[in-house]
Amino acid sequence: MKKILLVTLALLVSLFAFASDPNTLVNLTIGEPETLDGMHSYDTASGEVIENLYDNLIQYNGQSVTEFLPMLSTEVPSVDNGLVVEEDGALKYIFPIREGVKFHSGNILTPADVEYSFERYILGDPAGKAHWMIIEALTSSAFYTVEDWFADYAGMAYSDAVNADRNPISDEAKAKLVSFYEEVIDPRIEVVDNTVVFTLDGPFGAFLNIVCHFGSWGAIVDSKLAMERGDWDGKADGWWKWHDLEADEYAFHDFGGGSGPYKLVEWDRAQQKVVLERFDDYWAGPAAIKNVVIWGVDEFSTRKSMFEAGDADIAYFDPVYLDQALALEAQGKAEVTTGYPVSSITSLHFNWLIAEGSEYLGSGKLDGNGIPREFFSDIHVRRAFAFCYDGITFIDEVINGLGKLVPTDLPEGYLGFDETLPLPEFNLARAAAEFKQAWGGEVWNKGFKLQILYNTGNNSRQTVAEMLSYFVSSINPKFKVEPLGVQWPTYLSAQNNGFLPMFIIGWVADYPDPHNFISTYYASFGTYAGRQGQLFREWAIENVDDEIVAAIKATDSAERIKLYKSVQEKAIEFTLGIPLYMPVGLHVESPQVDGWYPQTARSGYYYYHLSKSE
Amino acid sequence: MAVKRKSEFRKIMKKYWKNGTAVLGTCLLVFFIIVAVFAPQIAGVNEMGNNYQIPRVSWSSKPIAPTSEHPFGVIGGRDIFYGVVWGTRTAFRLGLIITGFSALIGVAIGSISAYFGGWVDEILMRIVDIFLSIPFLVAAMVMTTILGKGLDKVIIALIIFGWMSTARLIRGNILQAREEQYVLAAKALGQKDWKIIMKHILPNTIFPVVVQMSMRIGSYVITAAGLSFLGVGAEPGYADWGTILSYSRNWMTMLNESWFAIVFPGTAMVLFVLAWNLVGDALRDIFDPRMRS
Amino acid sequence: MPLILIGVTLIIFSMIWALGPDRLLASYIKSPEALKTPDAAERLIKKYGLDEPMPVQYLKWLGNILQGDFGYSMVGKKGVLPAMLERFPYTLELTIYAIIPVILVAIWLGVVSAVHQNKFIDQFIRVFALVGWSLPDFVFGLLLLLVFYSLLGWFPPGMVNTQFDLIMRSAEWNKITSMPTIDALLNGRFDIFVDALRHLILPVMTLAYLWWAYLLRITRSSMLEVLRKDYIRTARAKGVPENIVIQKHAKKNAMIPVLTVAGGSVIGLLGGTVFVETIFSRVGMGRFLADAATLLDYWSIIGGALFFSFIMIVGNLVVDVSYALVDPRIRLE
Amino acid sequence: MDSKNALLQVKDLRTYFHTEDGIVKAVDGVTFDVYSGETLGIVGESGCGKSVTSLSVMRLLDEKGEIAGGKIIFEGRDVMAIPESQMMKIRGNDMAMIFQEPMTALNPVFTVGFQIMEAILLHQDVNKEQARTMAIDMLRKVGIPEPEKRVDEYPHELSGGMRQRAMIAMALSCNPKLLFADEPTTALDVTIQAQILELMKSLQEQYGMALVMITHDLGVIAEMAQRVVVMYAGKVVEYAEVLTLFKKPRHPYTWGLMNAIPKLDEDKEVLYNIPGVVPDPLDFPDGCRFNTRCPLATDKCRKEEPPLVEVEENHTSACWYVDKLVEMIKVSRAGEGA
Repeated sequence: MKKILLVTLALLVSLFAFASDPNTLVNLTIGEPETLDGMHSYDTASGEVIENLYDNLIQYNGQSVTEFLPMLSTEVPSVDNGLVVEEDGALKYIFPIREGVKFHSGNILTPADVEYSFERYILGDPAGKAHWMIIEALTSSAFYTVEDWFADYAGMAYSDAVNADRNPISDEAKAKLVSFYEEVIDPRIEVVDNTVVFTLDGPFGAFLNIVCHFGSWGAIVDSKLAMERGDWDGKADGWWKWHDLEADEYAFHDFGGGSGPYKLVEWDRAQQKVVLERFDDYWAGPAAIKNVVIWGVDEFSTRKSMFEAGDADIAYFDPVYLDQALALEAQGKAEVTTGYPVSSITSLHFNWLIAEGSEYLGSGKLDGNGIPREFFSDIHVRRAFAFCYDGITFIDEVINGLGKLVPTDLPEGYLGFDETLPLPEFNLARAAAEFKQAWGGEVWNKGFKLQILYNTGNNSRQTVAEMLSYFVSSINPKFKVEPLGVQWPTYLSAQNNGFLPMFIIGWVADYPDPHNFISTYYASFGTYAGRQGQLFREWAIENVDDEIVAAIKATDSAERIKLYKSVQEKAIEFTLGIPLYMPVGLHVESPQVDGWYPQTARSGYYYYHLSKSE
Repeated sequence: MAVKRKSEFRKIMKKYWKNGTAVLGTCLLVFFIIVAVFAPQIAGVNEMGNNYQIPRVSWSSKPIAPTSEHPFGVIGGRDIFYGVVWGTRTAFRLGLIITGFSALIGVAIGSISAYFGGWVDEILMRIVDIFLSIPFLVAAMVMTTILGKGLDKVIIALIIFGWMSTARLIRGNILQAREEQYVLAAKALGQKDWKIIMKHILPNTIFPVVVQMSMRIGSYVITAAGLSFLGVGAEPGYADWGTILSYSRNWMTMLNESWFAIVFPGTAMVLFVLAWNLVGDALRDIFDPRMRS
Repeated sequence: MPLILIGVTLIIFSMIWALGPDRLLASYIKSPEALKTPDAAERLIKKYGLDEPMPVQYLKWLGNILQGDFGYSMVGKKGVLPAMLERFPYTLELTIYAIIPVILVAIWLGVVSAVHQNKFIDQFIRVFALVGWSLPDFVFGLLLLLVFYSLLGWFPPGMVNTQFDLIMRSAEWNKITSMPTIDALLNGRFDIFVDALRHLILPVMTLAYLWWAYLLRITRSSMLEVLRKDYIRTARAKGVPENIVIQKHAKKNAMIPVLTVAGGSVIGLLGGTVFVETIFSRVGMGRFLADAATLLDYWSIIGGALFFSFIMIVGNLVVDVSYALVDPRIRLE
Repeated sequence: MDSKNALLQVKDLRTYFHTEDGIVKAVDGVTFDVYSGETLGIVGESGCGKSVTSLSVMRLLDEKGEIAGGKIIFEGRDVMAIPESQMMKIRGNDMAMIFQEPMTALNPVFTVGFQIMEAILLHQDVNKEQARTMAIDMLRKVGIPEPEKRVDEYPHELSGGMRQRAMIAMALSCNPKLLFADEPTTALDVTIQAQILELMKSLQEQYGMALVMITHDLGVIAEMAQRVVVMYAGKVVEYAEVLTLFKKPRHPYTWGLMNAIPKLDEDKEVLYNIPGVVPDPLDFPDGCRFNTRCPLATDKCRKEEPPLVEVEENHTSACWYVDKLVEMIKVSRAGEGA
């Protein structure tokens, strides 16, 4: 018995250490894709797979996010080359489509595929997904969802036109639905000869960024295959049957339908693995690496061990564990790149009018045991809190220097970024001075009590909350700020209901344009406006909304820079929030991997650029 | 009679003290009780507020090796010594409250079920089956989401899903005891049902429950640590051994820099669980008549 | 049995719906950044009927179940039923392999401990087992990973080596049971079998360790009881050598209570898989359920709970059958 | 009889148990002989050390028990000096034992046949087939109907009487020279008791083995034994041939036991019983151990332990007041006669 055991053990051990295979690249990451169809994709894990499986019309030039190169379109439209044309205030973008491009299925890509792809996304438009971008661009910010667009056209709510079983409620509704497609959607994206023409209601500065490669919402799909697989048939009659379905009800949820450099072998959702194989007929030539395995390994120690043992070529390291990556680099087991920009901002904003019913305000009165709902509408309170954030220590100690202080919620490198603007300052004396002025001195005399929520599991947000709590409380013993960790569902609920006195939140760019950050954080119609309360909205409408709208419509860069600078100056003056930090990248690869470079618009890795030496 | 009980008790104690592992367990427990009682004197208090919140000594979450100021080192910005010492209180609170309340519920349901039998028994036992069939982790996770994060919520969740085995145990024991002479006699004398349960049956069936409880106190500390690992345990920074161990989770591959974050809370936990189990084992050996020779 | 299943689902349903639509939204929006369109929250609540009353939801769900539709799993990224079916073989494989050392070691040590009651070896085994039992499983698992993978490089995490993994995804591979070790043998690939086994060792050790201390104690006390029985004396009086008395006459009887407990702990064993599956980057039901619970992916939670209850019922059945195999007295009933 | 020819000689046997509460002197100086072919009865209430005596002889004491003194000689060999490996061959083969409770004494998870065959296979050079045939034969001999069928049944499928028959079959399967029967009929009802005793008697004659009948029931002794040892609290209090004992009991304990036998011709409603219980073996009284229950006890009895002395040939007793007892018996018997 013992002998058998020993022999088995020896056998098992003797078989270890397979030589690393230069044809196979293993990327250890966290999480896994939600879907492989551009329809539901709005997360980086899905985006990473889709950008390798699909091509877009155009692509970025190397690390730049402002210069474009052709992809499936043989040219990048511009006013100069005559492919951007203005007609009665509308703007037409003309994309000449590359000929002879093959999909993985063997089908040849045609301009009709491009038209189908975009119309499918717009009509599908699942709740909470990415297609608001293209709708906003096409309609000059008039609409964000196809349902609203339809409601505006038909004069009836979408839910009054289509019932829960996805059938039109009346003949009248059906006629409206059909004509909505024929009259509104279809003409927006039209095939003309060998080109596809997009018609925008007006100038939209970020349009090319939105359709550019790495954006899964602009991925061109194989329309024949889609129809074969039961997706939208391309017809006006019945498009609503494919509107807002569940992710797995779309054709390419777990099936490759693109023309990109890699084709899908298997998406093993149980093992959290996506296995890709080189597409040998890729129009720009086959990729260097034959097999790619994208593997979600959520446990950090496991991920690191596997990378260290040479069982993986790329591994995700959280900034907190930079030291561990550097230790591997010192042993020659890794190459670490840090400091490149990643198009993201983490900041803290205040709620100027906390919704009624919030449990996080203590007594709800300024009596030393709570705060009134309008607490943060006083600029001195906001300023005082901002002076209590020790950004330099935070960046050095908590995120190991993998971040930068920025003046506002606009990342470095973006149009309108201005390094002459003042950075957040840590100054407890000034904080005390501001507190003394706040609420006519009542804050200082009576003190207050509130809770800062963070969703547990996020170390940086927790530390920010603790840091503010620590320094605010240290100014005056009557100030009580309690950090409170809650689970994500509770946090989400509190956030949606406007219960949070202040919130720490990040924003990852959808497309690399300042509009995506400025409007999100500062506009009264921005994504985060609701969480900052009605009083903030009123302020924004009065002070910044006009400039933000003007900036996205402006075509001239200098004009846009001027407008964005003005908005940012107001954001600083009124202390709309504390721009906590701008994360910078951390990339860890094995020394055998070559060809990687940072690109802020990309999700994860684009394996076409990579190669592996023996 | 009283004299006899006393000598019986003395005999039991004599037996108990002769059992080497039992003595070891008791000594460990006494040690932990002392640490728990004198936690403020041993490790100080948190001047910023709640004593069960380990004070932050560094904004960085990196492990810092033991120094004279932080004898067990620092991880996650928290002083491990403070966490281990105050964590003793947490461990007792956790273990005693959970076992206490779940035993109460279990005893109540088990005795009602066994004594009345019939449809009462049928319904209660089906309820036990249903609760047993709900995967504990799911129950605990959903419960903590409903109730909110925090150790007290974990305790509630563990009580709600921890009483069933006691109920079954007590029911089985009572069913046996019900046939015993003294119960039949009491019944024949026309005593009330609840009186019979309280006076005659429970005292004779409670010992296995006590033994079971003493063994489970330790294991609840581990369960709570597991929940911390899954992100539904105590709030971050809480003075709890499992929480500190969770901090060390991502530094485990660098043991030379983080060993103290595993060794100190880990040892405390092992010894605590060990102590209860040793005591429980000894109690069982003494009280379980089948184990007597 | 249907009563239990309905009871289980009702309890879980009520728990989940007690959360309210705002919090249930979390299964569709996974981070603060994910809620990018302003009206998405209301649209999602309406789309998934999160604001409907609990009984309506429950009846709807029951109706769907009867048609074989368990709902969409946000964790599995596919239907709940197929998502569970693709995970189950892995958990089953892990559990089967884990049960072997548990039974061998725990029962062996339990018997040794009982035979030498209160002697040094007994105390040693008990304390040793307790020390193991007292360490949280995730610490134990991570330490194993550290020693046997990071330091020694012997037993990697995952299911199989990447090269083999690619072979197992190719067209010529016959996926029969979805359990790597068994499929490898059925495909005649001994090398893959050995590799899969290599990947199984640490998870199996971790999982087994969770239970062997427990089973050991039960075996010990059961053995102690049996060793005092008259029939053991009878066997000795017949002149049966002591080791046969213990291994044959006593052990078979002692296994009866052990079986009860072992059967009951199957569900616990499955629960323990969540740590093992996370740490060793494996796939299975434990992690599925834990992920679902974290995300409040309610269709997965309910599906998983149903599944576990079902497994428990099957487990009890298996215990009953093995009872009959061990204990001839059961057959009469 | 000459003890040199005895099959088994037990001399001044002392068996002590080391418990957590102290030393239990379960057997404290017991002497008797057993001769081939005869039946020796050992009688006494439970807790008197009868069973421990037989277990000591077979060396089946558990780890806490220890033979603290005395000699056991079986077929001229010192049993205590026989190595365990040899002892195993003697048990079941030369010495066998039948226990009181047939349900618990048979292993519930093995068939009756298996349990009999096991003994045969251990001690005789036969194969499984032969052993099975022998087992069936044995079952037939002990009067089990349809032995071919019963051999494959489990203990729980047999009635109590059948089980005891199976036990006997098992004990006799290797034709032992000495059989201990420890309360073989106590757990059975009266008619079955008689059958089993009858069976044992006839088998004893058939096989010519020596039988040590251990019981608390003097009725059984009267039926079966030729000579009787009366034990109380770990000691022999009286020894005599069976007729002598019944006619002339010379120890108050024996007399007490005899009065506890229900007699068919008696119309007394309540039986006479010895008051009190056997004393706690941890805490035997000083002097005569029976003094706590003895109607004749005096201070002397409470201080000095009476030696076992010969009251007549082949009849010994350990009592200070044999004469007084004789008086008492006379009075009592006279009363009965009237």
